[in-house]
Amino acid sequence: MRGFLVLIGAGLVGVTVGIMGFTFGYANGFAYFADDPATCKQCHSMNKQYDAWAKGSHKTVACQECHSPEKHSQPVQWLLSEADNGFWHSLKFTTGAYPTNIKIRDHNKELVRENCLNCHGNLVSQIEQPSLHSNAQIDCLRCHNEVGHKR
Amino acid sequence: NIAQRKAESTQPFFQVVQLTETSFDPAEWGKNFPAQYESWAKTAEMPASEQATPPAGDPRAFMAKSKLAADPRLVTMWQGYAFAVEYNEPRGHAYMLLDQQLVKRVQPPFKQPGSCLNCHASVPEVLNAIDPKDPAGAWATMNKMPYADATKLAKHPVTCIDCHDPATMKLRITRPAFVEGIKAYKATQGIANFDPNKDATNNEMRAFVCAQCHVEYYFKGDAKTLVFPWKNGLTANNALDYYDSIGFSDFTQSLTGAKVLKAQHPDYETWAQGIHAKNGVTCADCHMPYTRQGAVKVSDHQVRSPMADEAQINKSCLTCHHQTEAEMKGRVETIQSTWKESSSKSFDALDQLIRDIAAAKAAGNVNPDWIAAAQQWQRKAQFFQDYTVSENSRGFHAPQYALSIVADVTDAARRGQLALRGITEPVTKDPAKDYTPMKATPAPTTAAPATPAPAATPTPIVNPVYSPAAPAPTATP
Amino acid sequence: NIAQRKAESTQPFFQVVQLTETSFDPAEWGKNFPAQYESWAKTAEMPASEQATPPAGDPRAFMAKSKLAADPRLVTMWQGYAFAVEYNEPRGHAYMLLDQQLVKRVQPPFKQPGSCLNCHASVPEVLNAIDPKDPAGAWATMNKMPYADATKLAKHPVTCIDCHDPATMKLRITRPAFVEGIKAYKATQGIANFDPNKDATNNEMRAFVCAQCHVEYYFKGDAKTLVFPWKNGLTANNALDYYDSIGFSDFTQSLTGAKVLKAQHPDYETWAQGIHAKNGVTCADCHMPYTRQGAVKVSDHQVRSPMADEAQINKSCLTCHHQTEAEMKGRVETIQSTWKESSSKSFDALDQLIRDIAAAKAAGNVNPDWIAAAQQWQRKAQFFQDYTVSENSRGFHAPQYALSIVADVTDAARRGQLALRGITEPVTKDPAKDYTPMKATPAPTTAAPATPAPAATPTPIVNPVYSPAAPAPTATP
Ligand code: HEC
Ligand code: HEC
Ligand code: HEC
Ligand code: HEC
Ligand code: HEC
Ligand code: HEC
Ligand code: HEC
Ligand code: HEC
Ligand code: HEC
Ligand code: HEC
Ligand code: HEC
Ligand code: HEC
Ligand code: HEC
Ligand code: HEC
Ligand SMILES: [Ca+2]
Ligand SMILES: [Ca+2]
Repeated sequence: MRGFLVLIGAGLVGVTVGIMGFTFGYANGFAYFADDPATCKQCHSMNKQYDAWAKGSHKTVACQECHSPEKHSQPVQWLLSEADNGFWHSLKFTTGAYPTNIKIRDHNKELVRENCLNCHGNLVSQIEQPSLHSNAQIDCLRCHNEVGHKR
Repeated sequence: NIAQRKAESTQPFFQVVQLTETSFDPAEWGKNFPAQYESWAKTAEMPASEQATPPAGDPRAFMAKSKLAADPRLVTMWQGYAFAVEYNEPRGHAYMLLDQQLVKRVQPPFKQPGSCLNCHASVPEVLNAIDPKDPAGAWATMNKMPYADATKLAKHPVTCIDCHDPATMKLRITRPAFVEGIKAYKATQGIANFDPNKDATNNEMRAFVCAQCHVEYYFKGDAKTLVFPWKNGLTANNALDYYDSIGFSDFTQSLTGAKVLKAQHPDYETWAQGIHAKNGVTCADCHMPYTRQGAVKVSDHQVRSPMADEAQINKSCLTCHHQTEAEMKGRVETIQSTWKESSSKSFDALDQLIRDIAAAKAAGNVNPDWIAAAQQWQRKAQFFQDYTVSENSRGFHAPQYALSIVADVTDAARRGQLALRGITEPVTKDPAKDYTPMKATPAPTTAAPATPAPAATPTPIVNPVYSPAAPAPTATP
Repeated sequence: NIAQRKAESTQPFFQVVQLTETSFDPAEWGKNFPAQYESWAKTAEMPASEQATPPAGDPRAFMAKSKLAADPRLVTMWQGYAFAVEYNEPRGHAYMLLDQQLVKRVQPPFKQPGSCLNCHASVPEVLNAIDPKDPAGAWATMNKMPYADATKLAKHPVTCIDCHDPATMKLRITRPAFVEGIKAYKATQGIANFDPNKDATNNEMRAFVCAQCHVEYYFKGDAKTLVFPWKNGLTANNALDYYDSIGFSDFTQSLTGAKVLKAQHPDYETWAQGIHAKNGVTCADCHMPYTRQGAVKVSDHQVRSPMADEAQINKSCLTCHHQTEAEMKGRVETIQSTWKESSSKSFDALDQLIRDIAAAKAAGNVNPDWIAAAQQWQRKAQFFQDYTVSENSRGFHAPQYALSIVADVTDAARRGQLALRGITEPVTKDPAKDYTPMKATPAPTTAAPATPAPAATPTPIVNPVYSPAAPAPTATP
């Protein structure tokens, strides 16, 4: 009985890895590791954001500069985030199990917030100052949630 | 799967059949546009929680719930009119023809005209059956026909051909009442001879197609022509002024004898007063949101409540709002419950006015001029209350505006109760100019005088007693 | 130029002086934070169009316009209270102390307590003058002192030290009344022992600092302790329930003898019911928007109307709303004019109730129980009308909610007028259960019967006549 379950378990892992491999490869999951916004656009799911980004105030800023941890200063976080996001995007895309209007996940939103400061840290040094030791205090996105790509 | 997705995105549809002005059967259109056809057909779906059991002998497996049972104050208000007998929640477009044919309001002793079909059937098909050469003439004929005869010519509820041009698939207006109505309304805005099929923007059309039916209306004269009361504008006040100016009333309220109006589903007019309309957000944005079908987006033709479930809220509201589905649901609930609470209070006021007038008539000792004044207030209060409860969003389409109508109901109804007692209260237009404050003597101090002596001449008199010779108060709601 | 920008941005400020809990002079703070100091000082600016000429002998070059002149119905409503004598538009924070010292409401014959200073002066400075060792004791002392004496200890209007911790510059709460109030309110939400200075988020603080003053309040007992009535919640209903439960009233209305309440500037409580609050949009977002100053952005400390001019609308609204300045202005105007029209109607209702009660008392032949019932309704109607006109956004902070209050005013005032005539109308809680419709006989047809015969027993009786033995109607507003 126990052996049987292990067998099933192993089978499931195999199948899962297989699907992962297929979807990740076929759906261009590796594109996620690139810096060129065009690679995001390879999925039609990203068209809306891409089109709006291309017309927006941040068209000189690549998707990854907002949506991934800074590659050079945080290499490990960068890799983990890429793998996580690359995997989920590919899986959801392949299965089609995502809503008409996709929503940013909380931890990815947090990430975007921190990235604002990479570029605009100086500008907001005064307003951040009363809460200098807790970055999360001022939420840029409460006022600027459309900077990347207006809806 | 992905291979299929990639193909879909390049070829959105195949022109399988050639559609014409006599393609009445939606299944034909469905060959070219399967996604739209399938979702259109789904308007026949109905959540179990909204279903009611039909009476014995009714051919329907289930029907919509009774609004009269949910709020019997409607029954009191509509005494003397067919609505007091049956009035239900609306449901999917698939049922519009059937529900109309089976409602008690079209059964004896009630008589209805063919006009009713304008909004409950695929009209091009009916007109074609009457006279394929002369749609205008056929329309006039349909309007005047007894409903029982006219409805035999109808085969479908609203369908593709009612909203789309078969050659170009562009949205189009097929109802003369809307063409006339919107022309009159646009004229109030300084736009002469507006023709929606030529002059409307695509975005306007996304509301106009719905505004052919989801509007307040009346049947004019013996021709029973369907008319929208938009000559003065789209507000409830504008409509009342219009009906007053032509001396129209739908029925005589049998409890009070007042000549009153029936307001029906002013969804479009109410939406037009809200902030969504001001920002170009149309009916289709919320009730027919774009839906991902593989790689393409299509308009969801299963027209229904955007709050139906999480997926629906996501598709409609979250296109523009960066909140969660639960938050959007909460917003709607807050707005609707505020409306519900206030509109229940105003309904009490109207109900109490009606009972008061009935009692006064029964007592027989009340100044007829006072009764006439009270009836005049009832006309306003009842039209406005009906307006707000017949509107289908329970306050959502224009939250602040809906409450201003509710506030007017209470004022009118309570003024009616006072008028019935001989009391006519003024209306202050510009308080800075035409109002004099009443002051106490002596001059006030923080410690208020124990026995204040009111100074100004006390008006009005409390409990005036009826004497036929007394000057009649003017009825000016 | 760029070099200068870079220097400015890497060093946002120079710690020129060391700030402490006794840095009462804002000019000191201004050495570290010149941008904030300069904009703070600009609250003394006032557009010419809003200026009025002070009476002879007044030390001010100009003052704010009279609200009593704009709507004298306020004078009638406040008979018996100091507000009937002078009440003006608010203006910049720079004037708060001076305007309070010069208002007729603090001059003889009126007496006010030191409590008034809580919201019109830099309080840490006053407490320090009373007893630098014991702020809590000093606060109690200040509250009880006669205003004329207490105000001599005040040197500044609200300033840096009132809102900021001098060591960290973090926002902080300095007013005990708010600490108690918010604790009571959070308890209704299941949060025990809430301390804003420890438990509030930064975003909450962006509204809390304002909510120390822009709220409805009363002075409790002989200690004249400043208290916010938030034990049941933040709505107008919650406040009325609170005052009823402790049997509190501010004054006796001298025209009617009713024991009534004064509502003051419930800006925070009203904002809290609106959609902006629900989305975390705070007072500071609209009234202190970020402003670019060289290479850094700072909060505009010239607290004022966001509609002051195009630049201001741009900074506050357009950050979140992607419309034009003109469109945002239009939105505000629509909301405010809808509110204005409806709240004028409810003010008439209240005014007419007051005159009616006064007349009934003068006539001397009206059942005292009916008068008592009418006074009870006046208490509610007057508190709610005062609530909505004392709120400073003219409906904007929560458009639908503000209208629901207005609707309640009319209902209460008109019910009062009926009560004065012996008529008590029921309130329907659940129409599906506790309501029976009134039906006409015979059964209705489309053609309404010419002479309808009301069936149900007519209630209530029209024009009841006073007889001291008659059973008294219960007063249950
Ligand atoms: C393989 C197709 C594909 C590619 C390539 C792709 N995405 Fe996505 N992405 C998706 C799908 C599908 C979703 C919706 C997932 C859901 O709603 O659960 C999504 C969701 C997201 C989200 C919101 C959900 C979250 O995880 O927070 C972000 C942000 C995002 N994508 C950014 C990007 C960026 C940046 C790139 C390029 C580096 C990219 N995507 C490339 C398919 C893709
Ligand atoms: C990789 C650098 C980078 C990142 C990350 C970044 N920005 Fe920017 N941002 C820019 C540049 C470059 C401009 C254009 C500046 C200019 O035109 O002077 C800009 C302009 C802006 C503007 C002004 C234009 C507008 O759209 O109103 C705002 C606001 C802004 N950014 C906010 C943000 C926020 C919020 C984030 C995080 C969500 C962010 N930025 C992330 C580089 C960045
Ligand atoms: C409460 C609303 C609010 C929040 C929160 C906020 N901002 Fe802004 N931001 C503004 C406003 C208002 C302006 C425009 C100021 C002006 O130009 O006068 C602005 C301007 C900017 C600009 C453009 C400056 C320029 O002149 O081009 C950038 C970049 C920016 N903000 C970044 C941020 C970042 C990063 C954060 C988070 C730390 C943030 N903002 C948080 C309201 C906000
Ligand atoms: C300037 C920063 C910035 C850039 C550049 C940017 N984004 Fe975003 N992105 C954001 C922010 C902020 C959000 C969260 C919006 C919200 O609060 O709903 C977001 C959310 C998303 C989402 C979730 C769905 C949505 O629209 O909210 C997707 C998908 C996404 N981004 C994809 C992309 C892609 C693809 C690119 C490049 C073409 C890109 N982003 C470039 C800031 C950025
Ligand atoms: C101007 C368009 C229009 C006309 C004319 C019209 N209706 Fe309707 N009707 C609607 C709309 C829209 C709804 C759905 C919204 C609602 O119920 O408020 C509806 C709903 C209904 C319903 C279902 C809900 C209910 O009221 O019980 C019935 C039955 C009905 N109508 C019968 C009739 C009859 C009978 C006539 C003719 C006397 C008629 N309608 C004329 C537009 C119209
Ligand atoms: C009650 C009105 C109505 C009816 C009935 C209706 N449609 Fe539509 N249809 C619309 C609206 C509104 C749009 C959005 C058009 C736009 O934005 O330009 C639309 C759009 C479409 C489109 C364009 C693509 C898209 O999805 O936006 C197609 C194709 C279509 N409808 C087919 C049909 C077919 C097939 C039927 C019958 C089965 C039908 N429609 C019935 C109102 C209607
Ligand atoms: C030809 C007339 C007509 C047109 C055009 C029309 N409707 Fe309707 N609509 C009705 C009628 C009638 C009903 C009620 C049917 C019933 O209860 O049997 C209804 C019901 C509805 C309902 C309630 C559905 C439910 O499930 O509860 C919604 C929502 C609705 N319509 C929205 C729209 C929108 C949005 C448009 C335009 C895209 C539109 N309607 C066009 C006549 C029409
Ligand atoms: C911004 C979104 C939005 C727009 C725009 C909008 N509606 Fe609605 N509508 C709603 C919501 C939300 C409800 C409440 C649904 C509920 O209570 O389940 C509603 C309710 C309705 C209902 C009753 C539905 C039911 O199931 O009982 C009808 C009919 C309707 N709307 C028609 C219209 C028409 C016609 C227009 C355009 C003139 C329109 N709506 C514009 C969001 C919208
Ligand atoms: C096509 C865009 C769009 C869609 C779809 C949309 N809205 Fe809105 N909504 C707006 C705009 C624009 C405003 C005005 C405020 C603003 O500028 O953000 C607004 C305002 C609101 C408000 C505040 C105003 C009021 O009337 O109280 C509520 C609540 C709201 N929307 C709810 C909804 C709900 C619920 C849905 C879905 C049923 C929805 N909206 C769909 C664009 C949209
Ligand atoms: C809980 C805080 C608070 C207290 C206590 C308070 N005020 Fe005020 N006062 C305000 C606020 C906030 C305003 C500005 C908003 C307004 O005018 O509605 C104001 C405005 C004023 C004004 C200018 C407008 C007007 O009313 O003519 C005067 C004068 C004034 N108060 C006097 C007083 C006096 C006298 C007292 C004591 C009896 C007092 N205040 C107690 C908060 C308070
Ligand atoms: C210490 C009490 C106090 C605090 C704290 C306070 N206010 Fe005031 N506020 C007042 C008083 C008093 C006035 C009226 C002054 C007058 O008319 O002389 C006023 C006036 C105003 C005005 C009218 C200005 C004008 O030009 O017409 C606005 C707007 C305002 N306050 C907003 C705020 C905001 C936003 C905050 C928080 C950031 C705040 N206030 C904090 C007491 C306060
Ligand atoms: C979303 C924007 C917004 C928010 C958030 C907001 N207000 Fe306002 N406020 C306004 C507008 C708009 C007006 C009307 C200004 C006018 O008519 O000139 C106003 C008016 C006022 C006034 C009267 C100003 C005057 O010049 O007479 C005061 C005082 C005030 N608000 C205080 C507050 C306080 C305190 C809060 C937070 C509890 C707050 N406001 C939150 C937008 C806002
Ligand atoms: C009525 C309350 C109030 C007063 C008085 C006040 N502030 Fe502020 N101040 C605020 C608020 C609210 C913020 C925004 C803080 C945040 O979002 O964390 C702020 C922010 C600041 C900041 C942080 C940077 C910025 O601009 O956002 C500084 C520095 C500052 N104030 C200095 C001063 C100085 C100096 C004075 C006196 C001249 C002063 N403040 C008076 C309420 C006030
Ligand atoms: C920090 C963001 C922010 C700022 C600043 C802001 N708003 Fe809003 N506003 C919102 C949000 C969020 C909503 C809710 C609707 C939505 O989700 O779009 C809203 C809704 C509204 C609505 C519709 C709801 C209602 O109460 O009727 C109006 C009108 C409005 N805002 C006007 C203004 C005006 C005027 C200003 C400036 C004085 C302003 N807003 C400033 C975020 C903001
Ligand atoms: Ca009608
Ligand atoms: Ca008070």
